[in-house]
Amino acid sequence: NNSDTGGDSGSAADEKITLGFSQVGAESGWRTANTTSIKDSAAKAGIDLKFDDAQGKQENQITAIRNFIQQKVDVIAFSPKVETGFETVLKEAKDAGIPVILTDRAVDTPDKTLYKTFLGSDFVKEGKASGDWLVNEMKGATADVNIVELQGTTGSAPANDRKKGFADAIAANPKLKIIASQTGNFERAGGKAVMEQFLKANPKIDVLFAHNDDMGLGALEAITAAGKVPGKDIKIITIDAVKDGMQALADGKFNFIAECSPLLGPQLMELVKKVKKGESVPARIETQETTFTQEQAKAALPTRQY
Amino acid sequence: MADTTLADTMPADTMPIVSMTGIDKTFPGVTALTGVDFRLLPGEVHALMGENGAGKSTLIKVLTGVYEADAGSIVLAGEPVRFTGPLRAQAAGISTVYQEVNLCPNLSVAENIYLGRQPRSLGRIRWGTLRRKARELLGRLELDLDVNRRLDTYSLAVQQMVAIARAIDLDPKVLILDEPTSSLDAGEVAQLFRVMRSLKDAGIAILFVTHFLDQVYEVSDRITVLRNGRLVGEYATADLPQLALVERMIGKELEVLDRIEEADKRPPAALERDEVVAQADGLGRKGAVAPFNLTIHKGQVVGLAGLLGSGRTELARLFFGADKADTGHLRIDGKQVALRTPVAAIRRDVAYCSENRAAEGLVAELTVRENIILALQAARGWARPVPRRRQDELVDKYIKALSIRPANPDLPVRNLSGGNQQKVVLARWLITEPRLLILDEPTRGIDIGAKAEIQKLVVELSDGGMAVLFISAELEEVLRLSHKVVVMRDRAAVGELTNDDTLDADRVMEVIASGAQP
Amino acid sequence: MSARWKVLSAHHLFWPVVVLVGLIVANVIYRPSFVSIEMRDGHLYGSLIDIVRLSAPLILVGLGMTMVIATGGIDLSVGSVVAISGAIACLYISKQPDQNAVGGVLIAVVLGLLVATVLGIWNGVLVAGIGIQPIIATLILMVAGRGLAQLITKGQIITINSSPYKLIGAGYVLAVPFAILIAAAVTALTWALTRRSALGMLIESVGGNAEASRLAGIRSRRFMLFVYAFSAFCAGIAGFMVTSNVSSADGNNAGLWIELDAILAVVIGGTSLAGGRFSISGTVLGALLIQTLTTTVYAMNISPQTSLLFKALVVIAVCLIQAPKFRAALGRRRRRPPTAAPTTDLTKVGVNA
Amino acid sequence: MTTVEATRQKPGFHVPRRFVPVIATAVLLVVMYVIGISQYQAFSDPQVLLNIFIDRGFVLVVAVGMTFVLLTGGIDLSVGSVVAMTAMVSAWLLESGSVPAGVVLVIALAIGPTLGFLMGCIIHYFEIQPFIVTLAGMFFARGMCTFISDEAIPIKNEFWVKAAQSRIRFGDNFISPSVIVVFVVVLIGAAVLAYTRFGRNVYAIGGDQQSAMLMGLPVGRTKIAVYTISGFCSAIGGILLSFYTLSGDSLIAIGMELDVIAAVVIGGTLLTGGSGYVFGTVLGVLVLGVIQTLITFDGTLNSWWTRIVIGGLLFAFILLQRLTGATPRARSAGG
Ligand SMILES: Nc1ncnc2c1ncn2[C@@H]1O[C@H](COP(=O)(O)OP(=O)(O)OP(=O)(O)O)[C@@H](O)[C@H]1O
Ligand SMILES: Nc1ncnc2c1ncn2[C@@H]1O[C@H](COP(=O)(O)OP(=O)(O)OP(=O)(O)O)[C@@H](O)[C@H]1O
Ligand SMILES: [Mg+2]
Ligand SMILES: [Mg+2]
Repeated sequence: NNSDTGGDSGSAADEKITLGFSQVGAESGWRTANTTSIKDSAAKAGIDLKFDDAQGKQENQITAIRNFIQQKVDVIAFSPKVETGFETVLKEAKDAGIPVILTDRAVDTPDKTLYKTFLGSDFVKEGKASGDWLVNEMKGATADVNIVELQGTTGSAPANDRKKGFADAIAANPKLKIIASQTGNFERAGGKAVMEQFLKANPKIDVLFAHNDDMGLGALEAITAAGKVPGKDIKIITIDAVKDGMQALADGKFNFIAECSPLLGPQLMELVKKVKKGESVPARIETQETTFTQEQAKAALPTRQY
Repeated sequence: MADTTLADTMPADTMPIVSMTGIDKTFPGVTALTGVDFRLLPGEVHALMGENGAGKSTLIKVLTGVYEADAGSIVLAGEPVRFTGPLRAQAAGISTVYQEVNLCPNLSVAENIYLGRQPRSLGRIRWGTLRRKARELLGRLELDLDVNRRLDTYSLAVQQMVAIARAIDLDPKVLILDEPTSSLDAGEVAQLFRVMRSLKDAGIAILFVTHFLDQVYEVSDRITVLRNGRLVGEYATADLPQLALVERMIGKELEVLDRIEEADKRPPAALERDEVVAQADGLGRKGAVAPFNLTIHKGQVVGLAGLLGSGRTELARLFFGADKADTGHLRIDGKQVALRTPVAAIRRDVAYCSENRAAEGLVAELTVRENIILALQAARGWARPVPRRRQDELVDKYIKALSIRPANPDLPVRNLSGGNQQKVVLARWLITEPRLLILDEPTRGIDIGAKAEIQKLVVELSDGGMAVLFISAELEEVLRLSHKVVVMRDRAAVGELTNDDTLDADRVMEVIASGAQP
Repeated sequence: MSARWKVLSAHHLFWPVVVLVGLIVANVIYRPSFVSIEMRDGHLYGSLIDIVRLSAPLILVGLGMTMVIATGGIDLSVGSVVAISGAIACLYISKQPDQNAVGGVLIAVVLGLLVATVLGIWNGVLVAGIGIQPIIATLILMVAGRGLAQLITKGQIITINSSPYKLIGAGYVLAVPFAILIAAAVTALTWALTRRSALGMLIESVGGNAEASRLAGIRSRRFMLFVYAFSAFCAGIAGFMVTSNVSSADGNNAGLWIELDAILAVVIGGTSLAGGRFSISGTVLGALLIQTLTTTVYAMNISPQTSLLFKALVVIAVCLIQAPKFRAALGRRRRRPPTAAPTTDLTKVGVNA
Repeated sequence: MTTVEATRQKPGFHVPRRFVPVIATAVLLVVMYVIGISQYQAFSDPQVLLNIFIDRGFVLVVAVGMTFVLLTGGIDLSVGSVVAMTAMVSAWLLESGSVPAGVVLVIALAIGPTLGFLMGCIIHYFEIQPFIVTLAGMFFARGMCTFISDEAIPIKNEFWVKAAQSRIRFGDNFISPSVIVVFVVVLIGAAVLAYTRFGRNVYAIGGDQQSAMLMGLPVGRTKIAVYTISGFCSAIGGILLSFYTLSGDSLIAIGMELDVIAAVVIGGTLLTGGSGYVFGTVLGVLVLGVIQTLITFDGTLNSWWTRIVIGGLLFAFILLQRLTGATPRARSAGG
């Protein structure tokens, strides 16, 4: 059935474009939304998508890209699991004349010709947006503001960058202090268990910064169980803006969410077509994303897709 | 306390090659050795005697560094030594065949013999040479084996011979054989003794453990007797009459020999008309036993005689459903049954006591009590545990009846000596009160007292109406107990002999040799 | 050393208990209120309560794992089963018009347990029926099961809002977290099932020597089938707890790596991976120890970067001091003068005392 | 049971029973490969197979080490973490720039065997179960990774880049230099197991450790050695991985131990020890590689179906292998 992906490389411009896409895995709802968006948009745009799930393994991603090259797809796109380690295979793609688009994360290489463009959000920026909101919110604080932080999976890029962005932003006000920071592995259960202990160890917690909505939602339960009022006694800032998070925000349980949108599909398909035609594209395209306060959340909630 | 007569037994000018003094060894809850002295001279065959659990194997393991002694000293060829493991002992020239066959089942016969000493050139094992040498060595022991085959495809007895071959080939100064003959047949024992004598003539000291008194007198020069972990004495074989030896081993007066006599009187063989318990009609299994007919009556003891590897075990397993028969039928109590699993056989009151107690008998982790009630419990199903009181009753009864030592039912069975473990397996089946009891080498590795005890038991059971299928490497024993002897050869039953007054060992041998009924 | 001390320290659970207590003491030194338990809104509240509550799923999975390991097997698929049963229950509840209806929740739970048990039987058939090595047989479900869980949740997190379901993992009955009560009940049940009947002994026999057990008339395969089913059943309950605790089912992360923790708990509790003897109390203790370790990391604010190192060190320490050989070596060093003279007397006293 | 088995062998020509698992795996692999070719044209390019070696070479190296461990009846769960730690340490040392590449190589290669040696000692001397000791080793090595740096560190060193990007070409096809290393490791591993006393001791211990001890074999030394070897293979694997990805990353190779164990077992090695071949392990890695390639070539599976299909193929494979009688019935008891 797949004989069309085989030998003949002299594809005319009007032929159906084949896109090889290597996804990191399906480790979170965010990632699944990302995958769905890409699949749906490919179908809509009439692009033949070869989708590969790397099961969270970088080596599988490299393998997949190599197989895409072997199959002579027209364009390769992938969400690198980490910034490093893709140079070799990208060179192979370049040698084979297949353009590459990065989504979600960049690749750390001095040779910028290895890929056409990078489409994705900026995790540092998300952390910074969260921090900035807090700095603004706590302008008038007279006493120390005690912040606890729920980190993502230790060593993962979003965790590192969000932590960094947030820390940079709150450095603006010395009263803002992170008194405890622990990983909750981006999971609700982790967020809850860690928050329970934060609450027991620290009598006064003013702010919770969670690296994603899910941990924030888990922590929410711990806070309620400890007899405190989330959103009031403890202000909660999270990142992602998935539906459940937005609901909590609209309900006044969260205070602020920096969006990290997984809906890259339409933008990606545009780029694929352009790249295939040989049109030039900007080297860096940021996903359209925003931040939400409680009021904005109420407004945006009804139209939320994921 | 020991009436050690060292001066008399030891030639004045020889220095012992091994001398152990004041050896103590305790295991949690058990004192295995207390202040044992032992001397082994170059160029002698020295028999180490004692009842089950007397401490023979433990003494050997202390000598070779498997266990560390709690106290005492060991001198080897004038040098004080303390081996930290069998490897060291082996390097110092002590080569041992332990009581439990200790080879690697997953490797070939040839490899087992040369493991750790493979012929090499430039560090590379030369497999061709290795196989050739193995064949030669086994040839010297008159064993015709495919040296390339995995060891575990051979019977225990063959494995035993392979272990001995390995030990001999190590070129030792001291050779230790812990019950090497327990699974060998007469021919092989003779062969082994020939080898032992030639080694002895070459000045090698041999320590030899056995429960066969005849063998002791046939081959040994001196005897050391242990009882309850203590030294009883050290004697020149020639100076110690059999009765005196037994007395010293058992510590009681001649009682036991009476018991043996008693067991010798078997009831008249007129049972063939009695009710049939099991009947095999052309029962067989390809590659294991040729189809055979055999009828076992109520209260009858049927003995299986034959050389090693003649298929006795295989035949027995078919009666128990341990292996599936592929030809013929089996009737039990007149009803035709297809035994696919042991469960089916047990349901019909058949019990099978395997010859291989380590692999097929005991569950080493479990206690003596649990091992004894295992089959009964399995038959009752998991939901109906044997009530504790009944357990105690049964277990106590058989610990006493079979004199299992130590008599502590809550000890892990792995801590028991070889012979006592054998008794535990036997007890397991006896409490199920089977109608047909299959005993495969039940007296292997059992001391003379217990052996008499078991023989007596078989007679009693058959008197009580139990049918018994009895396998033993000892022809004497088979003849003494059974009403009917089935002779096996080359995996086929070649003769059925009624054990009347005219039957003797020579007749049976004749059948085995000729392969036909006279 | 007194005789009583000797007896005590020879108990197979002695050292795990010591380490557990040690960990708690360390926490108390760091923060005295660690052991305090108070009533808040009519609930017991405190770090120790959290530890027991959070270890409930691990205890459950550990109980099943203990049975499997006792037969000489291993079950790597429990994590996936946790995810699947939780996902099924949450999916069913989320589809109900009234998520708070007790009937619906009960059906969800029964459904989840049913599927979990079927999965366990699948494992059992592979191991006992077909004869595949347990680690590989269960690896199949470990890999595919996560996929199934994601298939059920469509890769999303299913959030529910059902107070009866929430009771399982986060609710209280008589001021005590219900999860603790469930874990206690299942533990008691398991104990009764195995130790009041002959089941435990027969399982141990199968694990100790399968061939000997077969010849003794034990239907080993049935027991193997049972233990895998039981393991999955326990994992199923654990799945409800995990998902109920956060009122959501996460097909990817629920029960992730719980199999390793469970195996760890079983082994710390003194059950050998080679099969044979098993200890239920040991497993419960092992699970508590592991959860205490995790909570300690949170409570002491040990940095995420070093927490794995910390865990490695504690695990190895627990296992070392539990190992008879290690204690013997320590004892020898302490007692024996450097010139290794015969140690008769001391050792003998030690054994006889 | 044991006495019967031998008698099943008929006289005349037959494949030695011990080779059956490997042969069955090979046959099944060929079948799968043919299916791939019939479905996807591009699959027939020999480069597809070579790519499996390029992409899974480091897994194969680690699997060779694991084969040694499994043959003794042990298990090593630390391999994935040690691979990551080796790559991490190399990247970290290279990043500082002050340590020459050769020295980095030596240091990085020393870490794995050292850890393996320590684990082996604990396993042997204190008789703690390998599963637990190596699990602790896994935590430790993974912890060290994040301890060194919780961010991925790129490697820009010339030697590394060259090792990563140079290609050995023959005709239209190519391999990376790493593949040569992989083949060398495989050959050495196979030779050691088949032709040295040490190798045979490994089998003996797997067959019956108690017997091996009583036969006077150096059980302790051998056991410690296999964990050291496994550590060394993991270290080589780590270096190859650092060539492959030109970086050190604390989250890489998570769960790799299970892939490796699966590969070795599919290759016919028994987890209970005493039986198996390095060549089988090669086939096992190829099987996993072909499964992965087939799925990528298909390109229509979504994430969860990918997992289910991998599980299903694994099942089909093991089932076939089992039903063809290639692998003996698993012993339920460990001893
Ligand atoms: N590993 C052990 N742990 C505990 N007790 C043991 C152990 N090995 C032996 N014993 C005990 O030490 C005593 C001596 O046992 P040993 O094996 O030396 O007897 P034996 O003379 O060889 O008997 P047999 O003729 O039955 O082989 C027995 O009471 C036995 O139960
Ligand atoms: N001398 C021999 N040469 C080759 N194979 C042998 C020899 N002796 C025995 N065997 C093998 O041993 C096995 C027979 O064992 P089996 O258990 O049936 O014998 P048995 O009559 O019960 O003897 P025993 O119980 O005395 O060991 C067969 O596999 C047979 O091929
Ligand atoms: Mg003995
Ligand atoms: Mg026999």
